Amino acid sequence: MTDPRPAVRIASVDKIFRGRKGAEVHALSDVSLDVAPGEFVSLIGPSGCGKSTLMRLVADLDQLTAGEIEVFGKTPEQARKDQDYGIAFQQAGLLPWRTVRANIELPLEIHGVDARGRAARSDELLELIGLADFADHHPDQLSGGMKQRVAIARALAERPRLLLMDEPFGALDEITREHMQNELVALCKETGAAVIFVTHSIPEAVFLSDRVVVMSPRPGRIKDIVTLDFSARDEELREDSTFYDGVTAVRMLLHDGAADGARGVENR
Amino acid sequence: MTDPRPAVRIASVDKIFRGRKGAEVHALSDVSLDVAPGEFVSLIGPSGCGKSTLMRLVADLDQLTAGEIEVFGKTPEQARKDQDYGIAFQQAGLLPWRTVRANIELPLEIHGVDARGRAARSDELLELIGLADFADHHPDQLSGGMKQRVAIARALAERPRLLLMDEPFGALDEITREHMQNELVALCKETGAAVIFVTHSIPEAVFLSDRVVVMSPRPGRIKDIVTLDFSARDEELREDSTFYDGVTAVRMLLHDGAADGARGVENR
Amino acid sequence: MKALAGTRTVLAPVALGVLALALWQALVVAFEIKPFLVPSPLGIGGAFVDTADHILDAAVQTGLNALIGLGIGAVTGILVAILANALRVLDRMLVPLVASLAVIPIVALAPIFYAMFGAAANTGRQLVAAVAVFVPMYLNTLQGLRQVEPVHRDLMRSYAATAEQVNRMLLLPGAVPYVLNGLKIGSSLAVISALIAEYFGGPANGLGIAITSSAAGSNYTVAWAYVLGAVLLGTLFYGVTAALEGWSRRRRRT
Amino acid sequence: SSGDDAETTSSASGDAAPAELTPVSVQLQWLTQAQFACYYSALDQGYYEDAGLDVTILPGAVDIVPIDVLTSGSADFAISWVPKVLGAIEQGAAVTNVAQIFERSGTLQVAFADSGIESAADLAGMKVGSWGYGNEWELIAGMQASGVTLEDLDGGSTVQQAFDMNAFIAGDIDAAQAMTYNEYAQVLEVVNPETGELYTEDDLVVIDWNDEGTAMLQDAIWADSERLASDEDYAASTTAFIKGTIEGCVFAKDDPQAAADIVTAAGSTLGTSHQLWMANEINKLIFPSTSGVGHINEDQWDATVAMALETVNPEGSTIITTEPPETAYSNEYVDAALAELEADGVDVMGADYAPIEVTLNEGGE
Amino acid sequence: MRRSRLNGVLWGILGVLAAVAVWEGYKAIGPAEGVVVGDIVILPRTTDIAMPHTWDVLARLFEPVTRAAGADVLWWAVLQAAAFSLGIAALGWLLGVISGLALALLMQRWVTAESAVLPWVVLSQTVPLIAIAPLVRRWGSEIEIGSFQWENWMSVAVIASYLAFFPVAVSALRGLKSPPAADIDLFRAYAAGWWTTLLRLRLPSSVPYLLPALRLAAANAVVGTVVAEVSIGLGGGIGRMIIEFAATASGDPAKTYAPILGAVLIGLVSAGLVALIGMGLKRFRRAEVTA
Ligand SMILES: Nc1ncnc2c1ncn2[C@@H]1O[C@H](COP(=O)(O)OP(=O)(O)OP(=O)(O)O)[C@@H](O)[C@H]1O
Ligand SMILES: Nc1ncnc2c1ncn2[C@@H]1O[C@H](COP(=O)(O)OP(=O)(O)OP(=O)(O)O)[C@@H](O)[C@H]1O
Ligand SMILES: [Mg+2]
Ligand SMILES: [Mg+2]
Repeated sequence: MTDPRPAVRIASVDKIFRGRKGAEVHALSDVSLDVAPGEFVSLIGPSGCGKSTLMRLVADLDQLTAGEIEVFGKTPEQARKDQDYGIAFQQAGLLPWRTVRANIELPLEIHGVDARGRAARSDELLELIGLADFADHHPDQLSGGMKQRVAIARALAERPRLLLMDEPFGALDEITREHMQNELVALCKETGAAVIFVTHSIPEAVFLSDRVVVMSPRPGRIKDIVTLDFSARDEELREDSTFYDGVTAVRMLLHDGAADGARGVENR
Repeated sequence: MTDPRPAVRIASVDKIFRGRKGAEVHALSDVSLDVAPGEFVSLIGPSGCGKSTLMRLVADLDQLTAGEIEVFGKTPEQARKDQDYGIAFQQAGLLPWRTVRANIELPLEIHGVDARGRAARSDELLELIGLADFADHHPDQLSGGMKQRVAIARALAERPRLLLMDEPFGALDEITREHMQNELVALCKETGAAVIFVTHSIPEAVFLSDRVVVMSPRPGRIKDIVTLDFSARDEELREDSTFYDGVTAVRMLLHDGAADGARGVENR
Repeated sequence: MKALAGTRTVLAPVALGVLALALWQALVVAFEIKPFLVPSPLGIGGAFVDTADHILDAAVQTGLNALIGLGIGAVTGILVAILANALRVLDRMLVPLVASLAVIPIVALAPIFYAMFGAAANTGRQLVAAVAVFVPMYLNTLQGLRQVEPVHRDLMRSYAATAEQVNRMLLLPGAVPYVLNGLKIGSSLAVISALIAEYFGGPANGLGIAITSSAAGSNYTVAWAYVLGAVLLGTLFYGVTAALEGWSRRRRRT
Repeated sequence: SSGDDAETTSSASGDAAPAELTPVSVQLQWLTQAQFACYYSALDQGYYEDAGLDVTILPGAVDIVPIDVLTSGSADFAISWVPKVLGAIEQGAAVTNVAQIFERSGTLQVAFADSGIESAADLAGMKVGSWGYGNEWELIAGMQASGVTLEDLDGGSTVQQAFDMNAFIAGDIDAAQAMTYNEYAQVLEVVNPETGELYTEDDLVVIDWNDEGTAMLQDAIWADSERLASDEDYAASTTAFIKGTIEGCVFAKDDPQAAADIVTAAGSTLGTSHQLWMANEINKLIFPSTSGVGHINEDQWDATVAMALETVNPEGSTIITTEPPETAYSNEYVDAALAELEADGVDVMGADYAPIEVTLNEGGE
Repeated sequence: MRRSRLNGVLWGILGVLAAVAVWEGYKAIGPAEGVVVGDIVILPRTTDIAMPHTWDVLARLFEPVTRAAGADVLWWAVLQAAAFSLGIAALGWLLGVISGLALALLMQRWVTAESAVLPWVVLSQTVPLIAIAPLVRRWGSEIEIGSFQWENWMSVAVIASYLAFFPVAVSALRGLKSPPAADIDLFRAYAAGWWTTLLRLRLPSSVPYLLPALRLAAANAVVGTVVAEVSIGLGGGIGRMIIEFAATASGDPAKTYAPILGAVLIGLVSAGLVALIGMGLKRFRRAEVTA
């Protein structure tokens, strides 16, 4: 994982949605961002500021209007075809007719991994997300949080060098959420994967990230980037004052620089 | 609003769901709780502990198995027929074919308020939730947070003396959420309405409530009640140490007495 | 509660049926209606028992044609729907053709098929049934294939899955309830269509032929015994496909 | 095709109709076509009106059983074939054959000349077409008389014939059922691909049930037995109706072209040459008449009944199991009508009848 | 929006042209006796009787129905017959929709009614029409109230409605039951009665289910009308024309296709009319808009 090129290079990207009756939504405007290999970058910002859109452009699930995106030096399309990234959406998006195990194995199956290899990998992942007992259950038998964990395991199945995660922990309750955060940290350390992570939770972004990208809406742009330099991401960090400083810094940026009363109406 | 009777009196309530094949779920067990007029009570607890069920019993949307519930001294059924409460669910539940305004006006329309009266009231509410510009939009043109605000406005439309709210702020981002919390506080002060409020967020429960009811699951019971006695609920309170004390108290109860390992996840 | 629901689903329709039949019988008896005008349920039942052998033979003939037609119609309906789903252009081109197919009455369609495929064979009947099945099959499958959630579509795209994989792993499994619903609707249509097609050609056997030849001799009691045979055959087809649908729904837990 | 009410052609030609006309209706067994030239001619020429009747002609359809319409009271008279009605009578229909308009059977079994089929006996091993709907009895009787059972046929049963002759022309059926006045002509209206000309009668062989001795009585006028017995006005109307009808037949005999035009004007869309052919063939079934048009010859009636008792259908049953009641036919009304007509000088025998030559065009145009 | 609809029409026309091309292409290369495997013809015969040239069918439309003096040109006769049948089909459709909706309401209102009636609704569609048609006509002819006299065309409309009510009853029931439990709870919380809930919630949310059912009902009504015309012998419509023209199926095969085109025309027109209704109800279909 000592690739000299950035994992993701986003250069002056614009994205305009053209709706019916000629209505246009300027979702992203002149967004530039490099994500180094192994780096953890969070996107945070009010609803509608273009976080999901940006991630979808990187994943080649949407076409950009202007600018350029490279993923490991390739076009997003090439990177998608080469399976350079794993992705998890806010909605778990599990296939209801597949068991938990079969859902996790889906990408492996599509890419021709044999049954033995698939089983071995899904065993590992089931262990990781703590759902080994639920391998043969169907999604409708899982709680929201369990579903989300399965979706995360699926994203990790192919050990991608780049992970794209869109509010993956949104449906989890507090305790599970912390657990998954810790797991994600461990996993990134282990695999050296770069991560682009979308979240609404400031503490979560700060706890996980090397850099937190704060975005503003209409049109979506990068307002500022907070760099965090924690030596370790563990339970102690959550009590640490540097952690609270990071949280405050991001919160101030989000609240338009004014730490107090200016927590105004968000007019999406 | 100086009704001597409690707004809601819940006495030794049991609720057992009988599923298919004779399976039983003991959703609530011996739950007793009085809510005074004008009082703000939050219900908090792990998923499945019966928060929604309790609220639905009060609203006469489900039948209790044992015990008694009174709403303003009447049976829940009578209270429902008399329109003594307003209700907001976690899912916004807006009618997709109605505009934002028409959705807000729905309860007024059903109860025969004339067009002038309806328009006047919905204007006020649209202002309150900051969606005046979106009055003529349809729900599918709104973001998740905006939908939720419309549902809240709808619950307030008839100025009920009792508000039942089931995770109404779940889909809102931090800034909007804080704004709505402030508005709710102001509103309750103004109308003197009692509120039963279900949430997953400890800071939210603490910030809003006179009392936080912490529940435990299987079967759902009241574990403890944290009484909060803040002089004012404003932005300063969010930074205040008494506020953090309240948060810690509730968190400890939720985490089964273990204070550590559970911080910094969510401070909204 | 379950037991109550169970009795209701079985008892209520049976009660209604018995009530209707009793009323019918009573009217026939009370007004001394002659059997060649309106046969009595008891008379029909008697004739049904008496001619059970012939009814069974005829039902097998008609049922076989309906079954083959159901098979042909279902398979082509699904295949064409898959193609139309993949090629928007084909979908739009098929709109007027399918709408037309849905309204061409069998009286017009059957003679054409007999002219095309031979009037002494059963092919024409099977094809008439196939056309009747094709329409709901095609429309339902297409609707099912289109019910994909955007997040699933995105997911498959992010895996760079091939069109074949998307169809096999995502679209078709997702469409199964719709396909089975189409099959359910098509099943009784297949029986009725195969039966009506008998009037316009093919070997002189089957329920349709028997109904008309009995009715032409004013022997309505026997004619209605054959009609009862047709109803039972249609119900059998419907019941089997409905059970299939129910079974798959339980299996899928949706 | 013609307007909405074409099927109920009424003679009440507006205000001219005298008030004392008795309204009656007659249910045909098929669509408006020259098969029913007698009735349409009588209506058009005012014979019914002269007889004091205001007649409404109800055309038939695929699933209309004329006898049911009669017995349910929706029509006063019905036109139907005798064997079909015998079944209904056994089921309890109280109807009476009051006039046997067709003396001869018009049903043929047609084959191509090179098929090797010459008689009913040759049908064994062949694909034999039939319409069903009670039209199959003469065929079955004829085969039975020659010792051929349904199992002997290719396929073990007859082949269902549609309203067209495509199956025969395409070779799906070796011997097809055909009425002289309709389907037989349909074949002669098709171009023979081998010659480029229309098929000719030389290309075909026919089995004529009149010749085979299994002909059964066809188009007859049926009336309600109970009303005949109890309602004098109805009985009088019956005679009047028969009288008018016979006059119509005589008119059609004398001027088949006019009769064909009348039927076409009444709403038939058959081709002009086909219509004329039909009118001409109908005449041949009526004239010359043995004992006056409509008179029921006892020997023919008995023969038909005898066959009805013996002919076994695919389900193994016969048309009837017991002799029909006395009331099944009566010459009382037709003889009265014939007497009146003869008194008026109408030739009800047509002894010198000679058919015309009709040239069929492609498609019957 | 308008442009895309126009596009749809163009593609539809292209589809018809493609079908014509397939027909003529096969007719050109296919063997006259069809492709036979064993005893079974698996691809159709290509003789002019089995597959007339499409242009012959079209050309035939512009010739008179018969050679009789004053005969209408065929397309005009077909058009008149189509208009006649369309009128009856429309009435049958309306009757079917009304009774289907009424049944659906009954079944929605009382669960017991649903379990009692629904199986019979399904069963009703397995009874062959030929068994019912003569009965309807006969019973209809018994009806005579004052100056009102039952006419044959009414029987045809009733039979058409017998086919039309089925999809409506089943889909409307599904639609009436479709509102999410949360919405039902909301109305319960408002102490709204059955009627209010029906008018403001259940009916609006059943629209997406109802529209395809209405279209299906229209197709069924057309088929029912034509079949009933044939069955009980109502003149003036497409059904009668089909059997009348069958006599010339061998000698003038192109002519037999004319009433079929008439039936197709009615079908397309009625589908179009239902689409108009759909546009009128557009605001109730917002939830249908998919990404
Ligand atoms: N398919 C689309 N068509 C039109 N506009 C779109 C589309 N997708 C997104 N948008 C618009 O683009 C903007 C950015 O949307 P995006 O989903 O990226 O926001 P987000 O930052 O992810 O918000 P959230 O926090 O609510 O998920 C929004 O204004 C949205 O309305
Ligand atoms: N209709 C029902 N039938 C059977 N069991 C039910 C039903 N509704 C709720 N339950 C059960 O009752 C228990 C309490 O459910 P409830 O919805 O009240 O939980 P909750 O505290 O609101 O959870 P959450 O935070 O996830 O909303 C759960 O175990 C649930 O499975
Ligand atoms: Mg997003
Ligand atoms: Mg809940």
